Amino acid sequence: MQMHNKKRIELIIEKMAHKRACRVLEAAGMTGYTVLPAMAGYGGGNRWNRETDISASRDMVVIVSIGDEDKIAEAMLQISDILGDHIGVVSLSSVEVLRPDRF
Amino acid sequence: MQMHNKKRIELIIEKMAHKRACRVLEAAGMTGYTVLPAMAGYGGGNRWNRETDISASRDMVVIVSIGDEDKIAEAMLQISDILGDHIGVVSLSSVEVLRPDRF
Amino acid sequence: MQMHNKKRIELIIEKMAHKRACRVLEAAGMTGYTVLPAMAGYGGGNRWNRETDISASRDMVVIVSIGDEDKIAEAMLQISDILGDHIGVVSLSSVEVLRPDRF
Amino acid sequence: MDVALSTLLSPIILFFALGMGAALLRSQMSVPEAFAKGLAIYLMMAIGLKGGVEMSKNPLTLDVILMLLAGVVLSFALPLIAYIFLRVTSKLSQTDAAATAAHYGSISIVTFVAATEAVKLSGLDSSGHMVAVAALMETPAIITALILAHRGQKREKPVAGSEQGELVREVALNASIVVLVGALIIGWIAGEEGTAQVSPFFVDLFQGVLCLFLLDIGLSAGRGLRQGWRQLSVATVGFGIYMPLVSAILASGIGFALGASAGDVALLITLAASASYIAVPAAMRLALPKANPSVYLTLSLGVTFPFNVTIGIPIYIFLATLVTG
Amino acid sequence: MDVALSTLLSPIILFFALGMGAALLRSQMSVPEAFAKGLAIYLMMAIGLKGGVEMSKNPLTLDVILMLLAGVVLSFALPLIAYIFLRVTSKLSQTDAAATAAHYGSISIVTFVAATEAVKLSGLDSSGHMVAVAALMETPAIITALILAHRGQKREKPVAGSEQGELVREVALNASIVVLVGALIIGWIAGEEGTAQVSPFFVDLFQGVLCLFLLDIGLSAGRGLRQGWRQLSVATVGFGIYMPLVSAILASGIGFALGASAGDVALLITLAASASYIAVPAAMRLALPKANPSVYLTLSLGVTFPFNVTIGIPIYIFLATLVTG
Amino acid sequence: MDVALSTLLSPIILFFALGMGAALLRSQMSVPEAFAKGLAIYLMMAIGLKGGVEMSKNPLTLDVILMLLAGVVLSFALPLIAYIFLRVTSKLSQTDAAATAAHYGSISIVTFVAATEAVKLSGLDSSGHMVAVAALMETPAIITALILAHRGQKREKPVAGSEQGELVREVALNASIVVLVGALIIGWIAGEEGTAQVSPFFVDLFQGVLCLFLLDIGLSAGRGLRQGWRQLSVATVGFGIYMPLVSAILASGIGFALGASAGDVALLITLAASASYIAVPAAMRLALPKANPSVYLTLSLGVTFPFNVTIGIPIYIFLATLVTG
Ligand SMILES: Nc1ncnc2c1ncn2[C@@H]1O[C@H](COP(=O)(O)O)[C@@H](O)[C@H]1O
Ligand SMILES: Nc1ncnc2c1ncn2[C@@H]1O[C@H](COP(=O)(O)O)[C@@H](O)[C@H]1O
Ligand SMILES: Nc1ncnc2c1ncn2[C@@H]1O[C@H](COP(=O)(O)O)[C@@H](O)[C@H]1O
Ligand code: NA
Ligand code: NA
Ligand code: NA
Repeated sequence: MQMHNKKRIELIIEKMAHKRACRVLEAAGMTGYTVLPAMAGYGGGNRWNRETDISASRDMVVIVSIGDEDKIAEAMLQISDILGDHIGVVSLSSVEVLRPDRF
Repeated sequence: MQMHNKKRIELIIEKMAHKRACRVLEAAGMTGYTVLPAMAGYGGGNRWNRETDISASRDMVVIVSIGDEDKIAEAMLQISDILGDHIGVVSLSSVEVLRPDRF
Repeated sequence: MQMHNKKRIELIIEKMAHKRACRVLEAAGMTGYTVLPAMAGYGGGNRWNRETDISASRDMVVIVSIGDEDKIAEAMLQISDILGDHIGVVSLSSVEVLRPDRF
Repeated sequence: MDVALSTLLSPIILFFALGMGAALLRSQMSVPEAFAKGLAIYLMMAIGLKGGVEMSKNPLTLDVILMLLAGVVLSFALPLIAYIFLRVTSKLSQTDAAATAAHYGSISIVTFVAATEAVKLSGLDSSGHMVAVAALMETPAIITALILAHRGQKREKPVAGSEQGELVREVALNASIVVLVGALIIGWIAGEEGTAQVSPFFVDLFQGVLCLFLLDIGLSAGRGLRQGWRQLSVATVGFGIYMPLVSAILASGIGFALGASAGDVALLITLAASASYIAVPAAMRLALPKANPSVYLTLSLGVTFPFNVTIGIPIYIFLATLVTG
Repeated sequence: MDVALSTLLSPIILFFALGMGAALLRSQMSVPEAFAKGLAIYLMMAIGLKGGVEMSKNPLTLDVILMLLAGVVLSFALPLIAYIFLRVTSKLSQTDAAATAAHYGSISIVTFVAATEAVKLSGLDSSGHMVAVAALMETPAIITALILAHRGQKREKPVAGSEQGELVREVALNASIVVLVGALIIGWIAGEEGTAQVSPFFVDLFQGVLCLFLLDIGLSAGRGLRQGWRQLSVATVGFGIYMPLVSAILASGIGFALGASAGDVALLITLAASASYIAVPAAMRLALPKANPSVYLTLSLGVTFPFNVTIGIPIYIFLATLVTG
Repeated sequence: MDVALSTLLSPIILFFALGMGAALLRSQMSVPEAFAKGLAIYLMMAIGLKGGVEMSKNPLTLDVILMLLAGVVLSFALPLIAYIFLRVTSKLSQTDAAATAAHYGSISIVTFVAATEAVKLSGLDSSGHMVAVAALMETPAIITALILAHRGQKREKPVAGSEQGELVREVALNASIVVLVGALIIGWIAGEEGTAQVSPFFVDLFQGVLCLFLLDIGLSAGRGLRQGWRQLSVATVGFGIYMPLVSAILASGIGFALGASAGDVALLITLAASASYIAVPAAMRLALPKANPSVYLTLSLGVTFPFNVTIGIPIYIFLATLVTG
């Protein structure tokens, strides 16, 4: 089975701000992404938990997007800008996909 | 600490169809997988959101399964078949695990 | 855009036991992690599903943590200890990040 | 018309409008999915119980059985008409047209409930077994649609991972059928006396819960419209308005032939005219995964549902009084 | 027996049967987890408040304290009996047997509620402090089970990441204990007058909410059975039926010795005979992670719970009238 | 004082205390988020409807409009005072102080409801339009806070991905405003008669649902305190207590100037004294992402809310009777 190299971006970001990141991904020409709700987390010495914070203002989500290296590079610049203001972590890894034309 | 090379398959697929993919993974001899609910997403120019679609018919899930390269190769063939009919994205990456005999 | 090499640990573990793993990650000096709720899964021949188990005692979560190779090595030892008692899968992969000083 | 106005100004419809307005204005508010689904189960239990208790008061006559049959026939037949209209007037593909047609043969239980209230307000009576008609009309349409979708195509091998009987189980035992039919039978067995203790929950609260639920449906419909209207052509939107009327006329004819009461005929017409937006979309994702959900969901929830609960129902009641003389 | 029949045909039990049937037929319907947990909290608040209000009407006598003590003793003792039965008759490992035994020493609050209704239907009276007995019986069984599980094994070093007092906190402050005991005390403080304003919510709706909740429990029990029955041997299933009867006989003896009212004895018997399926399984995942949840969950929810709410409770009431003669 | 005691011993406050106690004792119990949010929507619908029905009974007078205006002015002005106090007495940064100040200008709808009940218990009357005042007071404070946060800083370019009107939409169309104002208008249109059918749900159950909701708020407040207290200095905690009193005195003055009824003045004071913990924290994550949520959430929910519902409200009612004397 023929596989093709792509990049996978994984962005852990505040729920409140996730639409900003989504807009950036779309603007950079990524063809898709998926948003997963997080349940709890830890960072900078603080813990948060979805069930214990009624305002939900500390909730995080994880955005996964798979696409071409160069489009991702474009998105990264702006994402680093968002992350300057918001809380979050972005990471990049190499993956293989089946249908390269989808991306 | 001795680590061993395995492959990680990440399948983003419609919630309604995820059981099909799960059966395929089981049939291919994968020893386990985990299904994560997605909250929102974007693809083919359309956005969806769990909170706004009462029928939930556009919900996606992410299936993560870690296992042997050759078993995954077997599963990939059938998964590409499912993805011919359903919406979804599959990607493969290299990971290291602790207990190789579990997979 | 300058990227830096880090490791990404992905721990699939029982919800009931996830706090133990979190404490281990914190003790090992990881600067952060994010917990995602899983919805369903399969392992050791058994399936579980969040919606069908009112006791929720078989629920799993996925813990993602990105950090330095050597801190992760420290955490791995203890995590393998937890996994001796609990159900779970741990895997390690290479990722690139933007701001290395955050980790 | 008096009924039309008091329907339009009832809190139930006003909350629907509030939800729809908020979504169109792009408010971020939402009713949590788990909560809305819980309310939906409550509503179906309440509807089923009420129908069952009503049925327990009268024996099962031939008239009732004929009415049940009429519902099944309508659900089988309507998708065929819908499919022809869609293929002739719009550019939808065979699969999309078939999937959309399934929705219009099936029913919307919330529209049914709104009609029940409006019928009562009009001073008409309706029977408990109409709930059974509603439940029976949910699925036949799906079968017709599948035949239409596969017509002229060579039989494909099943999708990897499909399981024997999977679709049948998903469709015939979906939540609304299980709960509606189950509660109907429970209401029938337990009767008025047996259900007295649960009526503060299932009867007294019903209208209020419906308000909350319709706020959520309004939000869904508004968001669907905002996101999906680009996928809809004029021909498709037109279909979302005239198809209910076509179904209504057909059902009026059947109602006339059966000689049923005005209230029951009004409900039969409403069921025929309503389009599914919960059970059928889910079934279509399994059975016709290539069909585009944006088309059929936007149409049934964003166009037909609002049309029915505002303008449609008064028309259907009027039609019913006409044919039952 | 009249009570047995009207118990079996009450909407509450019928909805349980509906859920169980749907699950066994492999329907995909489900009550969202968040909604079901919300209802569970409501039910526990309602039970606690009612018990507290009842208790506020009478002074705390020695009889009440003896009854509380009896519950604690039963919860400590029953797992020992259960463990011996399991080890002798089945092939369960030491850990699995101990974990299962914990469930049978602890209680099921829904079974308790069903018994309360059945007791009322039988024309007997029960006291508010039985809610406190229920709360007190939840946890002692866990301690006995842990001792049994670790018997003869050298003390292991704790699992990495375990925290001092973690288990105690998880168990002693679990949701059902916090809410039950908390609401009991609140009902006691506020009394009948103070709670009058909340009674439309907590009293009038109780039976109806219970229907919805039991639909969900039925679904869980049915799915558990379907997935887990392979893990159960004949000996284990048999245990799920005879163990409640053994506990019942023991509790009857204690009830006789205490000279309590027939209603209270019936409830004590039911508590002894019921098996936990919410609080204890969660505790076992922390305390005995090596034990197999499929065994104990399937047994307590899939076998013992249905047995108790259908056949068991009428037997327990009969036993109670016998010993209080 | 009688009112103070019966407020403290009402089931509503007792359930809040139960939740807070459980959280401080580190119980793991929780009300599922989706369920709690559903209840919050119910409560806001009920409050809005009730206010609207009351308003439909009287014409809209100049007095009402002045009261609405007073609320807006207070919401604009209070953050300025709060900001100055915080900057002078505590070491909070400009951003943190501004974000916290926004919370104290805005309102807590649960505190408002608790005050409404206490006012009724004191034998005073309050008007339906106070609900509108509450809704209007939610957002102006945010604007003041943003001005304070950006004062003296050069205008930054907007964060990548921000959208025109995003914040306004998020804030002005947030769930509580949409539902409160929407339900108010619906109650106004439908009137007493039109809402009669939904009143078993929205009126009779209100107090009970509030108990369940406050159990959850108590859990949140307790967990917030336990996790966040380290972030709070003595000066900040002090602010969480004296700031409500400062706001109360200011609002009393305005109430006196307006010559409103004692009940309405008590509610205005309560609104001024209460601090937001749902709408404003969410807005601050978008608008001032650099501010520390641990500070403002712990303060408003963990310190000010409990202070208000226990000690504060009786004081505010007393103040109101004094100035309207
Ligand atoms: N290294 C990390 N790996 C995974 N998640 C992280 C990491 N650092 C932070 N997070 C997530 O981001 C949230 C905020 O982190 P921080 O920016 O450190 O306050 C945390 O609560 C976690 O959910
Ligand atoms: N490149 C991608 N990366 C991550 N998720 C994707 C991607 N493409 C599609 N998806 C997910 O799959 C869903 C359907 O995509 P599509 O098949 O493009 O319509 C989207 O709504 C996303 O949730
Ligand atoms: N290879 C795997 N890949 C992903 N998830 C797994 C894997 N093995 C086990 N799991 C998850 O861990 C749970 C328990 O697995 P097990 O320890 O094999 O019983 C499963 O239900 C899955 O959710
Ligand atoms: Na129809
Ligand atoms: Na027991
Ligand atoms: Na305020």
